[in-house]
Parts: sequence; structure tokens; C-alpha cells
Amino acid sequence: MFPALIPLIPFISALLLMAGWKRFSRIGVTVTGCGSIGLAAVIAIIIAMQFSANGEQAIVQHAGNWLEAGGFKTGFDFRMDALSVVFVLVITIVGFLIHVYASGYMHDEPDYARFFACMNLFVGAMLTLVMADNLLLLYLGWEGVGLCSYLLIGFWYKDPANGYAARKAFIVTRVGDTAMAIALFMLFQYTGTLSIPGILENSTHVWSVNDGMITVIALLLLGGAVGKSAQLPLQIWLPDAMAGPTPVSALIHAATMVTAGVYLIARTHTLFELAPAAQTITAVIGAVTLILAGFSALVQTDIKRVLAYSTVSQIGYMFLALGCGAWSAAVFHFVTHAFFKALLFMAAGAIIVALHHEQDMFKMGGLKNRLRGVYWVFLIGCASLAAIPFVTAGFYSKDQIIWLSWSAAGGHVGLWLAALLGALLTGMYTFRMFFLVFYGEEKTKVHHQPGNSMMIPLYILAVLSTVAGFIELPHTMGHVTLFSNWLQPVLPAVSVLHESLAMEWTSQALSALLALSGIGLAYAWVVKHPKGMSDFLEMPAIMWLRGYWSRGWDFDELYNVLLVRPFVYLSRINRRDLIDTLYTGLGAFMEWCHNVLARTQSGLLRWYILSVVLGAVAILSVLIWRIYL
Amino acid sequence: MILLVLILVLFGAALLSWVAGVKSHAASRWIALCSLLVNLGIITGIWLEHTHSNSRWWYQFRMDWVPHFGISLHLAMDGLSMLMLALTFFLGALAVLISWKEIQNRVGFFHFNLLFVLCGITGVFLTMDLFLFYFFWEMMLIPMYFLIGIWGHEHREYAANKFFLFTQAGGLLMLLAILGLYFVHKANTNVYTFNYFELLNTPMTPFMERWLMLGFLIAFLVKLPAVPFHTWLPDAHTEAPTAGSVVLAGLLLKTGAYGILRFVLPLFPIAAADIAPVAMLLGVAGILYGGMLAYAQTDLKRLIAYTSVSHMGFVLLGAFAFNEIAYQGVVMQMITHGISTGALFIIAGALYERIHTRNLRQMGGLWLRLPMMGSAAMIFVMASLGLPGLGNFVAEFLVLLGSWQASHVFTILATIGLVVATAYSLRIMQKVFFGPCDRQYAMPDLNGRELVIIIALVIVICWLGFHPQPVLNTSQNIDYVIR
Amino acid sequence: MSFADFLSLGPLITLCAAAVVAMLLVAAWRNHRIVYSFSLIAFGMAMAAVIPAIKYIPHPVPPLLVIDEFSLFNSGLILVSGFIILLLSFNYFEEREERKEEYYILLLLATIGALVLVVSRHFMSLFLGLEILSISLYGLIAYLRARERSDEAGIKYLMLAALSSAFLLFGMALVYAFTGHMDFPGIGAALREAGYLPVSVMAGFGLMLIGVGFKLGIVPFHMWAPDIYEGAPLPVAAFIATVSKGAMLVLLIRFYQDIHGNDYPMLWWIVAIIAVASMFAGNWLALTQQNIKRILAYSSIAHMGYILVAFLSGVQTGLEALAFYLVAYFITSIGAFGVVIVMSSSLQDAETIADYRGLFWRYPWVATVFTAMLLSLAGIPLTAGFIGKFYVVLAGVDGHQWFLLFMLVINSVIGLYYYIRLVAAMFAVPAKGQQTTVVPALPMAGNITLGILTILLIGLGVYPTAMMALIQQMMRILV
Amino acid sequence: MIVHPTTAGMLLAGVLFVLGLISILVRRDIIFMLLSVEIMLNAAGLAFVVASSHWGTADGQVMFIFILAMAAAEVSVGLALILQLYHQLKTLDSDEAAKMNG
Amino acid sequence: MMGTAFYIAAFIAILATVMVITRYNIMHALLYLVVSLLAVAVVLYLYGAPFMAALEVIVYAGAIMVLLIFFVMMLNLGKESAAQEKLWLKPRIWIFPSLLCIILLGELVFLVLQNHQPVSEVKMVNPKEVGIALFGPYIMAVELTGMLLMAGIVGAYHLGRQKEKTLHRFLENDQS
Repeated sequence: MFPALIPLIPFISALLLMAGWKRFSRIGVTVTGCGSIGLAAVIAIIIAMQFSANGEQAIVQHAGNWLEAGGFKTGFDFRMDALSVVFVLVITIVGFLIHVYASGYMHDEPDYARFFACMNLFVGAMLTLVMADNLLLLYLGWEGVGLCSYLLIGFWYKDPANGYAARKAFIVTRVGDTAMAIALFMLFQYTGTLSIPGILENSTHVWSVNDGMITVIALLLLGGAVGKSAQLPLQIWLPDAMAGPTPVSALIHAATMVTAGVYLIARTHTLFELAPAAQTITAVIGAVTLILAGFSALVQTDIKRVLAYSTVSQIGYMFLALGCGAWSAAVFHFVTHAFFKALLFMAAGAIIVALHHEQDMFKMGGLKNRLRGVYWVFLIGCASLAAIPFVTAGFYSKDQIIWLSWSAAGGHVGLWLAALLGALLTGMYTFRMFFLVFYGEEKTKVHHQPGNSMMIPLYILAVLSTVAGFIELPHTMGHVTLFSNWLQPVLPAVSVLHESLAMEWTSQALSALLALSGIGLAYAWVVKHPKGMSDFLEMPAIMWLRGYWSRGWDFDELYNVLLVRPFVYLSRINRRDLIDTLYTGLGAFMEWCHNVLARTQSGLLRWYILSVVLGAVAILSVLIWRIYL
Repeated sequence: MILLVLILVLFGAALLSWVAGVKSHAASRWIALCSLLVNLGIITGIWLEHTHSNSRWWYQFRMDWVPHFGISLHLAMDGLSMLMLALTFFLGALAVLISWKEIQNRVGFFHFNLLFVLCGITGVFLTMDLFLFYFFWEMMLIPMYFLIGIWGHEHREYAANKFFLFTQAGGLLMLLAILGLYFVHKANTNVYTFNYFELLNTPMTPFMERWLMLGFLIAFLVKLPAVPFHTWLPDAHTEAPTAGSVVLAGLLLKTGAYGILRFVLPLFPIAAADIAPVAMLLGVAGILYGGMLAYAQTDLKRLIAYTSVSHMGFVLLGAFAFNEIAYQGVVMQMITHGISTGALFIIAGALYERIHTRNLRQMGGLWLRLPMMGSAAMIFVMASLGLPGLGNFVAEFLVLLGSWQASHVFTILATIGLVVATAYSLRIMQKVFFGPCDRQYAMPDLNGRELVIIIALVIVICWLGFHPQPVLNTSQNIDYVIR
Repeated sequence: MSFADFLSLGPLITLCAAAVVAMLLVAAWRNHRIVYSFSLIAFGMAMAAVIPAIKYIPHPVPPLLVIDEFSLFNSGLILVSGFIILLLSFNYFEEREERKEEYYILLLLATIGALVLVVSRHFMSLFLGLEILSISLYGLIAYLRARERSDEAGIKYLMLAALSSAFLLFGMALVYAFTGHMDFPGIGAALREAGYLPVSVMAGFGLMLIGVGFKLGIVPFHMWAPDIYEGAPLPVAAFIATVSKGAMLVLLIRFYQDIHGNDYPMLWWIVAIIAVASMFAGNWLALTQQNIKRILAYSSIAHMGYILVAFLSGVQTGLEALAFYLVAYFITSIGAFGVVIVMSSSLQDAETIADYRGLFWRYPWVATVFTAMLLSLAGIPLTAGFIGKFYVVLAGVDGHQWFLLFMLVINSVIGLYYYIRLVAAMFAVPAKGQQTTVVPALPMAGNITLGILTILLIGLGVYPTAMMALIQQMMRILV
Repeated sequence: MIVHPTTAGMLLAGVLFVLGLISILVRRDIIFMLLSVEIMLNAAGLAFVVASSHWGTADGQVMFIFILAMAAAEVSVGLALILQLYHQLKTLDSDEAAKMNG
Repeated sequence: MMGTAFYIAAFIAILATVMVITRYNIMHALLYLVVSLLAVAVVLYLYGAPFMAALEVIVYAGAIMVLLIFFVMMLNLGKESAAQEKLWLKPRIWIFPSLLCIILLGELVFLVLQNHQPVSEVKMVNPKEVGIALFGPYIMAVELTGMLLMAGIVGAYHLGRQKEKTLHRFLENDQS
């Protein structure tokens, strides 16, 4: 089997769908769109098995040269190693489920084919990203997913707001990409190649630990990652990206694309290991982001925005893990997060459809009995997100991060505290949402029940969100390390400084406690004492704070004032091109000269004679001047 | 000899299509199209024949013209010329095709001018005699002037005049420099010649070299166009008919870039190296300033025109980076910019045919009516913002990768230009195809002819994006200047 | 007078005789066609008479005249130009004036004056040539005497020409007074002998420059040009623009060479200032001018500036360039005036730009010719004007006159503006109700003449080698 | 005071010349202008004769004769022209003859 | 011999010329001009050119001036034009041109005086020499003078002819 087939199949189906356009029937589109991903998933599984059977020897396929110029050479090389396999499996399987879900969700959409074309294109690009053996191909996938994200956020193009959100997403991630591109130039300059193994191998020869240059490179790569993964300070695009159809939010803006940054850093972990400073910054960014996003999620009214902020927050955890050197923990959290966040989004989508495209949680309520299936899967998703101890995958993955944020070599007690605070917030906002939607009085009538094509993927994901956690259990609970072992050849094991079982217990207990208390608070807030809470919430200071948080800590405004508005203002006032006025001025000057001179052509004979005399005087004056003066 | 044929075919066809145009419009169009296809065929044949040739010069042709001054009819072709000619004939043929319906007045004269411009451009890309170069350089202006001035939009005369004056001013400076070089060479060797090969490696004082180089450079900067000589371009592009815009953006600007690669760098290596920081600065300024202006425009064609300023900044940046990667990127950029911007102009022209406005404020939501055109536009908008997988990315990446070796600061600024490119490119899509649509009437999507054009362009841009190696191999055969 | 003198002065003598015969002819039998035909024959014979003269060159006819390659070439040029102008004249006058015959006598006389200028190497022949030319021109300019503008032009030209002649004479008197010679080589020798340029002689040269400058129409003696071009009959304007200026220029070159002008930087300085001023004034004045005759006048002022750059370059190439430029300029100017002539109806001269709006779509042939002429004036390739300008720039670079060249470049660009403005007008699509009232005459002879001129123009633009070789040949004598 | 005779003659010619010049500048009547030109030509002729006497050659005097001839021709054509103009403008004001300008 | 006579003649010439340019009445001016020309004739004589002096009197003062006088009489320019002339000759009009001309004179004088030729006596050139020169080496010039006069005659003939009473179409245009 050729690894290259995995991204190729979605690409081909995307092309087919684009070219076919109106000729495909709806069924044809569904089959092509979902089938191709399914096929890719099957191939991925086969290759994964092959791979594990091969003794985990990375499979590299050279699918052709791309460009070669002046010592720079790169090709379409696809690589399957432990890390890629994890990502490819998640992408294809979750992607397939979401496609199936989407075939139901988007059933009434006139641009059905376009939707699937873009979705398939996205999957292809994402697979390219995670399978690329060189950074340029990775960059191709990187930009490709950005494009698809743009296309899909703005899928309903008639509303200018959607277009705005799409452009915002593209441009903001592009800022990060710019940093990444520069990192690429630097890497090529110093290591002479863009092949990932080559870079990783050369880097240790070229740089010593803490070398200034490698720190810069790592930070630039981090910049790229931060943009794609919606971390501070480029997190602002993700909440707006919810303008796209819900399956898009599930696939791109929760499960896969936004974790590309995590993948990138994990992929280039050697570089980050050489630059501890950059790694620390990664951790700090993750920690700060997870808290800020948590607070923002707490006060949202739009169900998808809650999930969006929660995504930002959860990826913050992954960054925290990466920053602490807990590579496999980050990837593990990516896997579980992909499951439960896709689940949550799709369940939310089901609710939204059921309520006739109502997204405001305060207009929902009491859905517990109306949407039984959705209620249960949503509950499982929320539990996993909030990390309810022992039974949810989210608990195991997040708990590992929380523990390692203190104990790992790159850890710090501050990071740990932040992670704990995040756990509390997660519990709170998750269940605030949950209670708002499913409890209380019914405010909007349920429109229709979700069909099977939507529900079956939800059930599967619900199962995965629960059982996926058991492949990696902490020391305290059985010490299963299937997952980290799997990644061992690619990602080094975390070096733990404080190996104390008691401490680990304490940390786990604390985090579990905080998560549960968060849930309790949410319950008290939403279900038990809505009145008292609302009095509290109406206080001016709190009102302001809520607004502030719900606007995402006013980062949008900050960038507006600092960058966007000056740029737009400058370009607007310069619309006529200042430099052009220079030339226009020159033209006007010429005309002025003409007018002045034209006046001398008065037609008066006497004046003409005078000019001759003036000429004579001038000539003689020049003579005298040149000779005697 | 085959080189002369390339020029003569166009010249003959120009006259013929004028004459034929009096009787039948269709005949005129077909003659023009066929002549360009014939040339394209010849060029393709040459390319295939020389894919693996390592010789520097593929063809040479030399005949005395004005021996009194050492002027000869000296044509030669190497990889760079070949690539540029391939682009010329390809875009030329498309230009004829897009004018099929758009131009209904004075058809014969239109094709005469179009072919005459292409003839001049072909000459520029082939000639190895500096006088002849200047001759062709100027020769292509007049028909271009007519193309803009007769078949253009509302302010065509203003635009045509501006175009003409700017390029002439630059051209005259170049003439001074050419003659300066001529006499410097004479002083050294006592031989009067305009021959490029003999003038290479002419020893001269640094002072002289700097000024002569500036003469050439300014002419090419005006044509390129680089900030601050760019202001003719938006007007000319905006007012020109679609074919004119395509030829302008796709080909005429390339003559400037070609001139820098062919003449400025090899003839004056030291002075060029000295001026490199300034040139790169201008390139970066073009990238950012052009992008900013593009963002602010409300006229679709004007917007696209400013993107040209921005994109050609990369050419300048790369040309003065003095390394092979950047150089190859520049060649790629010349080709891909021709394709992508040409395509955008074609789309703008097709839109204009349908809705009779270029004002972005009066557009919106057209995807609903014109999904195919929208998809095509999307592809080229993405090309213009440098999406990997399309040709422009390869070009820009190579340029930046190369220029990074030369200057970190400029490269960083130019890379930031990519963000600006995203902003203005997406604005096109947003304003034209997305958003609410208040047009009730139906309008036809791309018809067969337009589809052929667009598909040809899409294929080429994708081919360049995924498999640029043939082009890179070809342009590798050129001597480039490495500091 | 020897036989050799006779033969080498053949063209001049032929024309003199022709002028007398023509006068007698008019006195005896007043018929336009016959006088016209006779003049054509006379010009033809004069041109033919150039050929036997070639055998004798260089042949000085002391003390007044000298026949060498240079003067013979320019004689030929003047004769051909006169001939073409004559060709264009018939239809123009046929319609306009009740007594056309004297025109031909005056034209013959004016050409004689120009020829004398070309071959002269003495103040006396200079003065007489100039005055024959001037006085004939008074009559020619005001020839359409019923036309107010014609008279106005005539009186202006007369006053200014007489004034400038007075300056010229006074200057000559000064030179004569302080060198004792009136022939150019004598003056040159006397100055060489003195080893310096006495200031009074310098002053004399300065005053002479006024007379010369007036005829050339260079700043600040240019003011007459537009008014005279506008008021004079079109063929006469063409004559003034080409033959009169050209002859003066040839004389200037000869004088400058004979007195070794390059030895005196002062003269260079003054002429350089004048050249630059002429370029700017000419181009600026033409910028938004609406009257084509005036545009041509201003353009010729600027072109004299360009020519002076070649003149000032101080190298051999400069003289060659000047000669080539002159040829190109002659063809172009006569062509441009020719277009205006054929475009003019018997009722009205086609002189405003509005008359030419959309011309290409009504009379493509005429418009094409005019475009070619204008592009040649602008110095665009494929035309003689381009090679001319190229040659001038070449000479300038050769002589390291960077400043002058820079000015030339700037002015070429300014100049372009009004040339292409005209071109644009011709190619503009005329709006409805904007039709001009001019109904062009478009005589056959005129069209054929224009055709020949266009072929010459393009021929020189594409293959200038032969002409260059010829010019190089004839310029050798001046080194 | 003994003045160099040639110089003295030239100075006289110069003064007359400039007087003629002043006249042509300040007068508006065309006949006056013509008259002034004659003064100037005459002054130039005088200069030639003075120079001729300095060198003792006949050249200057020959020139004088030609100047005389030219002045005569000039005046005759000039007067004819003025006559024509007078018929058209009904005045001899040179400022009236300024229909062409710009 | 030379000195006094020259100064007197020169003085008269200049004075008469000044009178010419300050008279309002054209007749007066013309008569003063005749005086001036006669004085110049004296100067010519003093400079050893008797033949030229004669020509000056005959051709200039005689023929040309008389022609002018006849012309003025023909047009009957009398008091009116004198009054008009008076109106025109205001200091505002003449002061600047005069100043300019004075500057020119100054420059000329300055430049002429810079010359340091050896003082030489006035040399007599008798009419015979002039005649020999005229019809010897300069015969060609004499011929050309013929052409010059012919041009003058033809021009004057064509221009001076009175219009026929039928109005020309250009004139019609102008009048409309």
C-alpha cells in the first residue's frame, strides 16, 4: 500500500466533486464524499497495521519530485511513522464519521456538492500536512487546510458576516504562517534541507542547546503553530470561525486542523528541545490561553462559541504539555479531544438543527426529554471534556498533562496551578452549557429529530470518548503506557523530575475535585439558584467583566486599534496613491510653465522685438560675465 | 533563422489581419490566433528538443544592419528567452480569444496592434544587440498605446498617455546608458559595437558603471513597475481592454524583469551589487505599498493592477539577491504572475461584459449566478496570495528562500507582504462573489470559449505549482550572477 | 568665371535663370498651371545640375562661395525639399488666390537665397543669401494678402527679420572691424593668428548670433515662429520650417567650423544655454496648444534645440548626427505640413486639433501618414526621427554632454505629450455631433507626395545605413 | 582728446544703432518702426565703412552698397505690406496686428 | 582735420536721430531723419568713403526717404496720427525699453572699448577701388543683389496691388 494514496483519494474525490458540480446526484455526492474518506480510513488502518507489523519502521514514500533549484531540493515525500499514524487515523476516522454526519446535517443544502468537495479537499490537505516528510510539503498541507477552513467558514457566502469571519481566520493564521515561512528559510539556511528527518538530524550538529538562532527558529515555528492552533495571541479567529456549518466546526475547528500546531511542534520537538526558552514560552502560552479561553467560555451565550473557546482552552492544555516536554501527553490529549470535541460539536449541531438553527443557549432549555439520544451523548462528551474521573477519556489525558505540568522537566508550579484552575473552569463552563441546554423550562420547540446518519456517528464517538482513555493510564491507576510506547520511536519519553506517587495522587485528586466542583458550581448557578445568580451577574462590575470576557478579553479590539484600523485607514486615505499626486503635480507644473510661457506669445510685435533685445542683452551680458567677472 | 521566423510570422500576421479585418472580422481573428498558435507550436518544439540540452545558447542569428555603428540584427535564444516567448505566445493566443466577443469595433486594426505588440515583445526577448533591444523596446509601446487609447474604458486617453510618457522617459534614460556603454567599450577596445556578448565584461570605472547601470535600471524599474515609478500601471491596466490588460500585466511588465536579469546584472555586476540593498528595498516597498493600495481600491481592475505592483516587487527582491534559488524564483514569478494576473484580468473582463461595471461596490453575491467563474476566480485569487500547489507559491517561496540569504530584514518584510496579499486577494472574492446578491436577472456563466481559456490557465498554474521542474531546469541553463 | 565654376554652381545658376524666365513668363502669359509646371521643371533641372557638380568638388569659388560635399549635399536637400513643397503648393493656391503666379517666382527666389546661404563662406554672400531669402519670404508669407492673418504674419516677419538683419550686420561689422576679414577662413586664420578671441569680435559673434538665431527660431528669438506659421500659407510655412532653417543651420556649421568655434568655450556656453532654453520653451509652449500649425512651430523650436545638442557635442559624430537629423526633420516637417495641406479645404485650413478628431476612422490613409510624421517628430522607432534622435544622443554621449543629454531626455518626454495628444485625437472615436466642418481637399498629387515621404521616413527609420554612409562621406570635408 | 578713429566711428554707429532700437521699441506706429529699422541698418552700414577705412580695403564699402540695396528692397516690400495692412485694419497701430497669439 | 568735423557731424546725427524718435508727427520725424542721414553722409566722407557718402545722400536721403514721405502723404497721416502717437508715447511705455537699450549700448561700448588695436589713420578708399572690387571678386554678389531686388519688386508688386472690389471669401469670413 502506498501512503501517498491516503491523501490522494480525498483530493481526487474533491476534484471529481468540483468538476462534476451539478451533474452529480445528491446520493452520488454523498457516496463520493463520504466513501473516499472511508476508503482513506481503511487504507490508513491497513498501513498502520503494516507499520506496526514492520517493527515500527517508518514508511516513506517518494511520490515524485516537486522542485529543485540551486541546491534546494524537495519532493512529494509521504511518511508514515508513529506520530503520523496517530494523526492519520484520527483524521480519517473522525473525518469519516463527521462526513457521514454531515450528509445528514447538510441534507437540505443546495450547494451540497461544493460542501463535500471542500470537506474532502480539507481532509486531503490535512493528511498531507501530517504525512509530509519535508517542511515544504507540510507547508502545502498547512496552507491547504487554511484555504479549506476559509472556504468552509464562508460556506454560506450570502451573509457578509460569514465572509468576514472566513477572511479573519485566513488572515490571522496567515500571520502565523509568515513566521513559519521565515523559520523555513532559516532552517534551510542552516541545515541545508527542508526534509524533516534531515533537519532533526542536522540540528543537533548545527546548534548547541540554548543557541540563539535555534531559539529564534523555534519561536518562529511556534508562531506558526500558535496561528493555526488559535493560541494566544492569535486565538481571535477561532470563535468567529463558528460561522461555518457545524460539521465544519467539528472537523476543522475542533478535531483536526486546529491541532496542526500541536503536530508541528511535536514533529519538530528536537528543535524545541534545543531551545528550552522557546519551550517555556510554549508552556506559558498554553497555560495563559487555557485560562483566558476558559473565562471567555464561561460567559458565552452561543453554544458553538462555548465549544470554540473550550477548544482554544483544550489546545492550550496541549501546548502546555508540549512546553513541558510531555510530547506524548499532548498527542494523547489531541486524540481524546478529537473524539469528545467532535462529539460535542456534532451533538450541538443536532440540537441546533432540531431547534431550527437556534444557537443561543438561553433560548434553549428543557431538551432533556425531547432529544434523548442527543442528551446522552452530549452528557458523555461534556463529562469527557470536564474530565470526570475514571470513566472518561478526557480525564486520563488531561490529568496526565496537569500532573506533568508540575513534575516534568519543563514543568513549574505556576503552570500546574494554571492547569488546575483550567480544570475548574472547564467543569464550570461545560456544565453551565449542559444545564442551560437540557434543563430548565423549554423555550423553543423541537423542530425535528436528528436522523440516523447523524446519530450513529455520535454514538460511535461517544464510545470512543469513553474508552480511548484506557490506552494510557497513569502510574497511580494501573500504569498502562500503550500510547506513549507507540510514540516512543518518534517522541522521546518525558523526563519526570518529581517522581512521587503521593504527589501524583494529590494532583489527580485536586484536579478531579476541581472539575467536580466546577460542575457543582454550574449546577448551582444554572439549575439551583438562577435568580440569585442573575442578581449577582447583574452587578455593574460583573456585567463589565462578563462583557469583557465574552468579547474574548478584547483582543479583537486591541488588534483592531493597533493593526487593522491603521492599515485600513492608511490604505483608504492613500487610495488615490500619494505618489501619483507627485506626478500629477509634475504635470500641473508643466501646465503652469506652459501657461506662463504662452502669455509671452502675446502676438504683440513690440513685445517680440523686446524679447530679441532682451536676448541681445543677455548674450552680451553672458560674454561680459564670462570674461570679466 | 527560426528566431527571425518567430518575429516575422507575427509581423506578417499583423499586417494580414489588418487587411483581412476590413472584409471580415472573423478572418482577422483567425489569422491572429493561428499565427500565435504556430509560434507557440514552434516554441514548444524547441523546448522539447532542448529539454536536456546543456548548451547555453540554443540558437543564434546574426545579420548586419547598420554596420556603421556596429548595429546588427542579432537574435539569440536561451532558456530564459524561450520561457518568456512561450509565455508570450500562450498569453497572446488567449488575448485573441478573449477579444473574440469583446472587441467589435475596428477589429482588423485591433489585431494589428495586438500582434504588433507581441512582435515587439518577441523582439525584446530575443535580441542580443542593445540597439535592437531599444528599438523593439520602443516599438512595442505604440501599438500598446493604441490598444489602450482606442479600445479602452472611459479615461483611456489619460491612461494611455501616462503609460506612454512613463515608459518613454525610462526608455530614453536607457538609451543614454546604452550609448554610454557603447563608448566606454569603444574606449577600451576601439571597436564600435552594440553586441551584447562583446559588451559583457566591459571594464569601466565604478563611477561610470554606476551611472550606466542606473540608466538601464530605471527604465526597467519603470516597466516592472517598482515603487515609486508604478503609478502609470493602475491607470493603464484599468482602462485597457481585457486583452490589453492581459498583455500589459502578463508580458509587458516581464520585459522589465527580463531586462534586469539579462542586462543590468550581467553587464554591471559590481554596480548592481552595490545598488542591491536599494533595489531590494524598492522591491519590498512595492510588495507592501502595492498591496496596501490594492486593498483600498474599489475598482476591480485597479485592484488587480496594484496586485501586479506587489507581485513584481518579488521579482526585484529576488533579482538582487544574487543567488541561484532567488533567480529561479524570479523566473518562475515572471511566468506565474503572467498567468495568474492575466487570468484575473480575464475574469474581470468577463464580469464587465456581464454586469457592465468594475466597481466592487456594485458587485456581490455573484457566486450564486456564476459559480464556475467564481471557482476560477477562487483559484487565481489563491494563486495570487501564494497558496502552495499553485505556481505563484513556488515562485515566491524560491524568491524568499533565496533573498533570505541576502537580507534577512527585507525577506521578513516581504514575507509580511504575503499577509497583505491575503487581505487584498480575499477582498476580491468577498466583494465580487460573496455577500448578498441584489441582482435579480440571470446572467450566463462562462461560455465554451471562456471555459477553454480559463481551463488552459488553470492547468498551467497548477502544473507550475506541482511540477515546475521543466521550467526550473530550463532557466537553470542561464548564467546568473552570484555575488 | 571658369567652366568648373559654372558647372559647380549649376543648381544656383539654373534657379536664377529660372526665376528670371518665370517672371518673364508671368508677364507674358499668366497661367497658373504653366508657371507651376515650369517651376517643377526648373527644380528638376536644378536637382539634375547637382550631379555634374559632384565631379568638381571640392571647388571653392573665391571669395564668396565654396562648393564641397557638404554644401552640395545640403543644396540637394534644399532642392528636393523645395520641389516637394512645390508639389504640395499647386492645389493649395489653385483654390485660394486670384493671382497665384508670383508665388512661384518668389519660391524660386527664396530657394536661391537658401542655396546661397548653403554655399557661402563670406559675409557678403551670407548677407545676400539671407536677404534674398527674407525678402522673398515677406512676399510669400503675406501672399494671401486678403487674409488678415497673412498680412499680420508678413508685417511681423518683416519687422523682426529686418531687426535681426540689422543686428547681424552690426555684428559682422564688428567682426570685420577687428579682424579685417569678411570671409570665414580669413576670420578663422586671423583669430588663430591672434591666438585669442578679442572681445569685440566676440561681441560681433554675439550680435550675429541674433540674426542667425532669429532665422533658426531659437529662444529668445523664437517668438515670431508660431504667428508666422499660423498666418502664412501652409506651403510657405513648410518652407520656413525646413529650407529656411536648414540653410541657416548649414551656414552656422560652416562658419563655426571655419572660425574653429570649438576653441572658444564662450560660444559653446551661449549656444548651450540657448539650446536648453529652446527645448524647454518649445515643448512647454506646445503642451496644450490647440492649433496644429502653432504646435508645429513650437515643436520646431524644440527640435532646433535638439539639433544644437548635436552641434554642441564637439565631435565629428555630432555633425553627422546633425546632418542626419536635418534630413529626418525635413522629411517629417514637410510631411506634417503636407498632411495639413491636403486636409485643408479651399474654405479653411485644417488647423485645430478638433479638425483631426477621429480622422483615422474617416481618412485612415492621411491619419496614418500624420501619425508616422508625429511619431517621427517624437522620435519613436521605425521612423527616421528615431534614428535622428538616436544619432544626436549618440553624438552627445560621444562628446560627454551629459547635462545637455539629460535636458534632451526630459524634453523628449514633455514633447511626447503633445505629439501623442494629436495622435490620440486622430484615433479617438468621434462623438456624435462633434464632426468637424473641414472637408479635406485630398488632392492626388498631395497624397502621392505624402506617400513618398512616408516611405522615405520609414525607410530611413529601418535602414539608415545608406544615408549614414552618404553623410559620413560629406562630413569628412569639415574635419 | 584723441580718440582712436575706428573706435569713435564704431561708437557713433553703436549709438545710432541703439537709438534706432529704442525707437522701434517705443513706437507703435508701423511706419515709425520701419523708419527705425532703417536707422539701424544705416548705423550698421556706417560701421562697415568705418571698418573699411580702418583696414583700407574696399570690402566694407561694397557691403555698404548691398545694405543700401537691401534697405531699398525692404522698404518697398514693407510699404506695400503696410498699405495692405492699413486697408484691412484701418490703422497703423502695430498692437492691432495681434490677432494671433497663445 | 578729422576731429572737429567728425564730432560736429556725429553730434548732429545723434541729435537728429533723437529728434526722430521723439517726434509725434511722422513728417517731422522723417525730415529729422533726412538730417541725420545727411550728417552720417558727412561722417562717411570723413572716413574716406566719398562714394558712399554720395550714395547715402542719393539713395537713402533721396530715394528711400522720399518714398516714405510719399507713402505717408498717400495715406494722409496727419494730425490724428500725431495725436495718437502722443498718446502712445508715455514714459510708462518707453522707459523700460529705453533703459534696456541703454544697457545694450553700454555693453556694446564696453566691449568695443576693450579692443586694443594699434591706432591707425583713416585710410582713404577711393571709388575706383570700390568699383574694381564690386565688379571684380564680388561680381557674383552683384548678380545676387539683382535677385534680391527682384524679390523685392515682385513682392512689393504682389502685395501692393490694390484689392479688386469683389470681396474675397476669406474676408467675408472675417467680417461675418
